[in-house]
Amino acid sequence: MSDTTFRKAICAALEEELERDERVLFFGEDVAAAGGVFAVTPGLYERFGPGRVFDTPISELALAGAAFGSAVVGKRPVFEVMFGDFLILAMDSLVNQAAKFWYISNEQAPVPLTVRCAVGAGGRFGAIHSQTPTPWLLGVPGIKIVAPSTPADAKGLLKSAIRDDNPVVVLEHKRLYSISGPEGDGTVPIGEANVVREGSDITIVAAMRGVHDALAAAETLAGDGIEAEVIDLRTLRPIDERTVLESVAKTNRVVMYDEGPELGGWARGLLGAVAERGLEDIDDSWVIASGELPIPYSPTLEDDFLPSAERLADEIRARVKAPARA
Amino acid sequence: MSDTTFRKAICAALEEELERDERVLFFGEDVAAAGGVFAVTPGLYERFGPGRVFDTPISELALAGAAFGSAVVGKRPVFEVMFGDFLILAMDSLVNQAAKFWYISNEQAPVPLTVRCAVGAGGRFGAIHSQTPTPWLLGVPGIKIVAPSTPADAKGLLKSAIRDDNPVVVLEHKRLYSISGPEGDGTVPIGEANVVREGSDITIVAAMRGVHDALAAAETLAGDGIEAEVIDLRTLRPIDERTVLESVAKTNRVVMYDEGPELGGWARGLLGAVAERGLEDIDDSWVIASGELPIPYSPTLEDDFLPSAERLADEIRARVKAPARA
Amino acid sequence: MSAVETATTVDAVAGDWQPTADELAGGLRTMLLLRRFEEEMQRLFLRGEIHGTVHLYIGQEAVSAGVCSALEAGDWVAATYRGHGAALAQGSDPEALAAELLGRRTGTCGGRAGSMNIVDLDHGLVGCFGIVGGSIAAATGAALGCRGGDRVAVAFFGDGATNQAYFHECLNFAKVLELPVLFVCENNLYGEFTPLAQSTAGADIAGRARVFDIPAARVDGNRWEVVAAAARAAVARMRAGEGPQFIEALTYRHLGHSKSDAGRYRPPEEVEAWLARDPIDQLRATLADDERADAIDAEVGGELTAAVERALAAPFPDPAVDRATEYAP
Amino acid sequence: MSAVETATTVDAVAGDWQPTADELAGGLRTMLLLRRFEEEMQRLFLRGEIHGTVHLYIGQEAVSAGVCSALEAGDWVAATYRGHGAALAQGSDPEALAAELLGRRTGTCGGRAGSMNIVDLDHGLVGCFGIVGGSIAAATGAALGCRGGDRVAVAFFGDGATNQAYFHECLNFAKVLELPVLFVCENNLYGEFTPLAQSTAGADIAGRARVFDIPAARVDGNRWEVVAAAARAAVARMRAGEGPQFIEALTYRHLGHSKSDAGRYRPPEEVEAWLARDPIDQLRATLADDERADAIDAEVGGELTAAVERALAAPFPDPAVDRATEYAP
Ligand SMILES: Cc1ncc(C[n+]2csc(CCOP(=O)(O)OP(=O)(O)O)c2C)c(N)n1
Ligand SMILES: Cc1ncc(C[n+]2csc(CCOP(=O)(O)OP(=O)(O)O)c2C)c(N)n1
Ligand SMILES: [Mg+2]
Ligand SMILES: [Mg+2]
Repeated sequence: MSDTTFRKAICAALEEELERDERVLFFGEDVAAAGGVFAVTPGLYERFGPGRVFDTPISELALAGAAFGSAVVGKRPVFEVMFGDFLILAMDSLVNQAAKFWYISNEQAPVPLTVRCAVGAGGRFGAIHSQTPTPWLLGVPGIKIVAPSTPADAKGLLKSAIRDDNPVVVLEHKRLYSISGPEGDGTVPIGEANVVREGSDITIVAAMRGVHDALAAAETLAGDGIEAEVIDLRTLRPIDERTVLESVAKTNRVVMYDEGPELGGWARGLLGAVAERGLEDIDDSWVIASGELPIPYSPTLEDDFLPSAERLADEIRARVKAPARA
Repeated sequence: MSDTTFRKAICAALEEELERDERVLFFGEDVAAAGGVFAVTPGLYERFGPGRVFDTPISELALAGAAFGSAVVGKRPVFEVMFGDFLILAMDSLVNQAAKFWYISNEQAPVPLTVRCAVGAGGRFGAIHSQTPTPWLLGVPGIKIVAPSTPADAKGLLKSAIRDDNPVVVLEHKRLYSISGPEGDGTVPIGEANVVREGSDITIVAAMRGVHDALAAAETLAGDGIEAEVIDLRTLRPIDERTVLESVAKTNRVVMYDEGPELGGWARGLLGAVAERGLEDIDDSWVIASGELPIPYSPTLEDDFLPSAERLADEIRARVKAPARA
Repeated sequence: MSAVETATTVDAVAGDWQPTADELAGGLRTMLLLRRFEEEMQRLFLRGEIHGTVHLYIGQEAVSAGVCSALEAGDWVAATYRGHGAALAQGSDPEALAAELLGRRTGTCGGRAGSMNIVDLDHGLVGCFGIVGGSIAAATGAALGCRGGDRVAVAFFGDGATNQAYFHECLNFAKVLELPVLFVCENNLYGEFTPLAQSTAGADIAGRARVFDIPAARVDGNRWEVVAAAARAAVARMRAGEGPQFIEALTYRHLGHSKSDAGRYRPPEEVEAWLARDPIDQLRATLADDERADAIDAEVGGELTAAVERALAAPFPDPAVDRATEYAP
Repeated sequence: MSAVETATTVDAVAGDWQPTADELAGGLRTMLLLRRFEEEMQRLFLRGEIHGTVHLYIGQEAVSAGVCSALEAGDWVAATYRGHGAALAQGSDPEALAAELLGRRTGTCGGRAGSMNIVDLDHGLVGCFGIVGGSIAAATGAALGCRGGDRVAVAFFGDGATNQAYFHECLNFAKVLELPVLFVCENNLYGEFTPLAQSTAGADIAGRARVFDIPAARVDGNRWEVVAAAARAAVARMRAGEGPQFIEALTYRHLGHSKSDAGRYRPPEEVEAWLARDPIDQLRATLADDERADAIDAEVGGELTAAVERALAAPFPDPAVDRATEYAP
């Protein structure tokens, strides 16, 4: 398969699933006629028409509610919330309706609903257009959260999300839309992390853009004789603890690397899971995340606020060289 | 000071703060003329009048927005969201407005806003009237979350919340409203955990109703010769890691006990923090939380779903008797 | 103008449906089923058999009985925490419903949901929604699922819900997409303890729909045949592709908001005036066949007593056996 | 009816304010300040000096310039991500504003906020809000803070925002409490790339306020003196304790929605017709004193050039020195 971009891979996934299953709908603000503000979905409206692909009012709560209700009666809605920051307006329907329905209905019907949103900082969009909604949704049983780092995973995970019978939130990091890579040609299973680099000295766990930082740091560290194993989580709920535990059992050191915040983010909780299930394997473990602040606008502040490949490499170098725990 | 109930302690805190500072406002759905659906706030409307204490439409988002705007211009609003489950409708204003203002305004003004809500399961209220909103808010920099377990803390923390210059969410566990205890006569500092029972064999960390379970389990365990130290967190954001770390340094074992869920809750994240900062002190560590499901209605299901003092005692007994890690 | 006067000076109803005696009797049967069921549930609640809280529908029966009489199999209904009426009007099994409230394994949702969150897809009930306004979204979504076919969806909700985010966003959304959804506001003049006029600016609920160009009728919600006629007209327009419709049904709950509420915030004269307009009494009067009415009442009562007995005899769910999964497979 | 026709067949404005020549000149000065500032920012954006995105206000100046001319010190304004106009109309320092957009330490918010999130309390700006509809809540809250005094609050927001939860809940809330808040909808006929009629059922924005019993005027938002008169009348009613007021100001953004939008979804004739109704040209015509107008323009331009130069010379914040704290002490 030839290379494609992250945004094109997403569009291809939507196109293929709309084609494959006529129950699939796709809607959102300016996604149809205009093709999306991040230019991710051009052509779908022209191809599938307004009955399947349509623009909506600026009403995130109604979007989520309409998706929920249509899913319960048999559609497979996919809707876009332009920036992940706005997902918070839709949360009641996601959390109190979609996530609970399967269980409280006594499994009368599933809720096959997918939300896509652009997330993440580093684009100088300021505090209200740069957040990643993971912390708000991580503690919601019934929801799945996927977080791809490559075009192939973006495509494969979105396809899996659309075919999944549960509400799935698909996080698309803004600073990945333009990256290139193989397109991939199938689904990617939800809930399975990916060891993207093998190593024996430390495990770096990351997601989305963080995976690229982790790989860059691992390259640098290799020059210093430190071999880092890099795990791309790919799904944040449910979280693939097993792959992480297996890696830590081998490397005995782990750093969770996330865009942040630390308190309430996936990174600390995953470290807690490792402490619960793999305590005897850990010689050293920590979290690198952002500061506990809203995301700043000014380039100097935002760059300092976010964790970086450099900081990751530096901290690992300092700690792995230090004497290991007795 | 004489004994009072949890609900009366809350009302006393509101009354004293309304009396003390005329910038304080109190509003919510049926909190004024009717005195609140949990009968927590009778008499305040009669005493302070409709300019200070008033009923509102069923519009959680507007309530939070109105609190935010009034706080920025100098009021100290307190509003009630009847059940914590409904807070999710108000989250955009809390998260994208109130929590960010102090920082992004470059500290032009604080946002002294307080939200009170009834939380927690065990009352047979079903999946949408039993949640605790902690997971949704734990990862929001700028917000404080307090979670009292006694009448004195309920009063003292609510008074601190109202005097605090930041948005504070006050969680009131439904199954604590009727408990009795000393009233207390001052504020209780936000951000400080409380060692409510000393012990040397294991640390149990809990909050709200869980503290009562932890104390009950500790009593049982004392009969078996196991001395548990019990920490009442009292504040969930910011979280008092120091008190927990000091205790674990002494006991070398820790269990985080929470109504759940596990993934995304405070318990796992706090364990992660202990693994980061106190790894060498831990011989054993785990989390007891609820199942990863919506909260069931039927008494048999709900009782099984929630963690209990018995389960806590049983697990500790089984693990502490087991040979300690080499 | 008093609340009762308001309720009786409503809009003329679009639609000229004239029910037959059998249809009237059918309506009466449904309403009696709802009434007797709720009376049983109240007793069970007071006996401590039903847990948590319960919101009774007594007094409002004409609304869901009337509206659901206009629906067909395949249509969808979304209701509120005060939803037993809508469930039964849709044909949900009273025994299973009682068992659900009792927390039993044989309940509509296996005891998992409880009174406020009932779902019964087999009877077209998308769900009862504990969040005020949530039903509006669920029905809007169900209608999105029906677009292009000839099925329709109905949302029941209260007057207080018209101040919620869901109300506004979903009405606009439904009209923009011309979805076949009927919004039915059961205006019982109070949201919990707060009178309508104190929480609802303008107090013109039907007007809030009309400003979106959604046709809206304000009707006497205590007269089954009036509600049923309005619903038939609205449903016909939806099936003809005319998009969302709105009915504001003026009615009154005879009892408090929920279990613990004695309803002291309501003037006794007001309560009395509304009790005098009991929807069941009125439909009996229209039917003008006391013998038949009494027979229906006796039959419904007998069926219910038996159903409740069976529900009470059913086992509680066994958590070791109720193998719940977080996710659908 | 075309959009331009719509804009010119607006309601008669309540209030008979007749501006003096000096007042007209003052309005023109403000509008020119807004226009020239935005033109500078556009240049800086294209040069890569401003980061992220930027939403320009060019074409809509009469709205905030007109409304803010009716306010006094102590009154509050909440605006949107398209908020430079409101900030400047409130007297915010153009140099600091430019520095903020440039991400400099001397910015209105020290570079922390950026274009979409400006706050300037010293000039009565509660904030610019990046969430569509957020300004409505902030102003409603500020008005709650003003209750009982004689200060008022103003919310600016777009036509698209009238489909948001905030709009509906806050208008109702404000009317129920009779808060002194003026809701100003800048109806520029599009929300991003979507025309009003495709997203806004009924397309009657002022009607959405009237159904809450909030007095609403629909005015030509491209004529400063018309907006200013409507605002004066509304503010007077609020200061007299008459509760919330609403103005729908019909206007048009000359440029795309944000940085990357070339605005191709708008018919060229429509754009042309609106360019011909440029609010600055119109106010110049009313003032009928080209010499004075030119002098103002030159003065404003000179001031701005200097301000932007100083802003460009200012340092970026130094994260080691910008000692931010999560919480206010
Ligand atoms: C979002 C939300 N806020 C508050 C509540 C608590 N509550 C339950 S019922 C109710 C009153 C609703 O009034 P109305 O819509 O008129 O319906 P009614 O109960 O009269 O049938 C309230 C405030 C809730 N369930 N959901
Ligand atoms: C809650 C939310 N949804 C979506 C967006 C993205 N967005 C930014 S501006 C805009 C259009 C707003 O249109 P309108 O209210 O008419 O204001 P205008 O931009 O025309 O001034 C949208 C959809 C947002 N910022 N917030
Ligand atoms: Mg009501
Ligand atoms: Mg617009």
